[in-house]
Amino acid sequence: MEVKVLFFGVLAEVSGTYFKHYREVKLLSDLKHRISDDFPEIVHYSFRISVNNEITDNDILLKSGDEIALMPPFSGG
Amino acid sequence: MEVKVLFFGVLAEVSGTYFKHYREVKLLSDLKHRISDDFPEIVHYSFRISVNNEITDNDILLKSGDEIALMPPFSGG
Amino acid sequence: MEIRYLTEGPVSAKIISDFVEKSARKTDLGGHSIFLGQVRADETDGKKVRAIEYSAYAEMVDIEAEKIKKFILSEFSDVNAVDIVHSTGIVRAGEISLLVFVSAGHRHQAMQACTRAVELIKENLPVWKKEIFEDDSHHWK
Amino acid sequence: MEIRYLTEGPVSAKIISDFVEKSARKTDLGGHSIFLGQVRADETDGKKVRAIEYSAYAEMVDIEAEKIKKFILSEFSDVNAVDIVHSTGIVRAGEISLLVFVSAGHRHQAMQACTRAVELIKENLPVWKKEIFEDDSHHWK
Repeated sequence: MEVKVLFFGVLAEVSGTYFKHYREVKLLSDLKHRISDDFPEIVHYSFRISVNNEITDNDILLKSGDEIALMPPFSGG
Repeated sequence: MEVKVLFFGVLAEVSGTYFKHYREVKLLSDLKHRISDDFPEIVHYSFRISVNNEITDNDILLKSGDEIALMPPFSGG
Repeated sequence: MEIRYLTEGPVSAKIISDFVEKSARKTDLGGHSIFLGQVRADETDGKKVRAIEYSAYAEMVDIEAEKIKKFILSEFSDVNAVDIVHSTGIVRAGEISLLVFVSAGHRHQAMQACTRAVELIKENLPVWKKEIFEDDSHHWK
Repeated sequence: MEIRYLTEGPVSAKIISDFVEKSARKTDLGGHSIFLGQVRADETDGKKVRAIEYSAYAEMVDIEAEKIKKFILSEFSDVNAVDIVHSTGIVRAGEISLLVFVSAGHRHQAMQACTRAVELIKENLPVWKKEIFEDDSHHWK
């Protein structure tokens, strides 16, 4: 199984990428750990997480094809 | 001395004219009487009066060249 | 663009876009709030409005619109520009009869000031409307 | 006109006037309230913003903008239409980056609903701005 992680706003700059695929990851909490292992600087930024376009604070069981986005505070307008 | 009276909105229709000159009239109250003598129907309508673009409720001493407007409630927009 | 406050006939798309383009050159502005009043085909006693004929005390409109402008600019410190255009004469249903265009540094004051300006226009501009129905009869509002 | 919610570059005068012309055909509408957000040449530490680069989570923008539209239409019974256009990519100082266009039977709801829609857009649209200064350095907002 594989999920896709998107980096937005300043996080794309900090991580140096717009997206990255992760394989064999069960829970959202596991995924978060793997992301911060790969990109340790992002912990200094505040952001929310969406799974398939829904913002969530809960730990979630991930399934193949899920799209997870790391979103700093919105600043549109 | 002569003043000019303007009729606006429905009052132009009721009086049948957009304006009328009046001569030798001292006070605004005298003018009002002369107007309602000439156009008795206008008493059935509510309106405010301006003298030289200033709305007034007071009796005023008129002078030559004054412009008096009879204005029904505004309905612009 | 030499319209002050009154324009003969509807407020055209051209007038509106001229205001948009004019404002869009100022780099200290963050928001524009625009209100467009449009003639509705209201029904009264089964008769439909096909147009409104506006009449105005033009000289006093200029004086009052100027007062509204000054009031808004003094009341809302962030507001940089207030423009007002009102129709006289015939405006058909579906056409625009009023444009209020308020520009400010930030969005809040732009929107608040625009709302306030529209209220003041309704209360204070010496303009009258005559509804003209499809059968050519009319009704003063 | 096939813009949904995002447009590449500034919201052009053409886009704005297309919306005006489109709305001006409906004879049951009495008022349109329009908000235009514009890029300001703000100064930070003596450096002036020359442009903003907007990035967006396009798929989620569509979902969230659709929610805002539905919310406004259900909350304001007199509102007939809500249109939203936000820029992505580069928008220079003095150019428009956001259009909100609300049409209603009467002015009050048009203006209230437009204000509300702008707030909801600011809170809920997944869009990010990067200020680009005259010396090409940048700052994330």
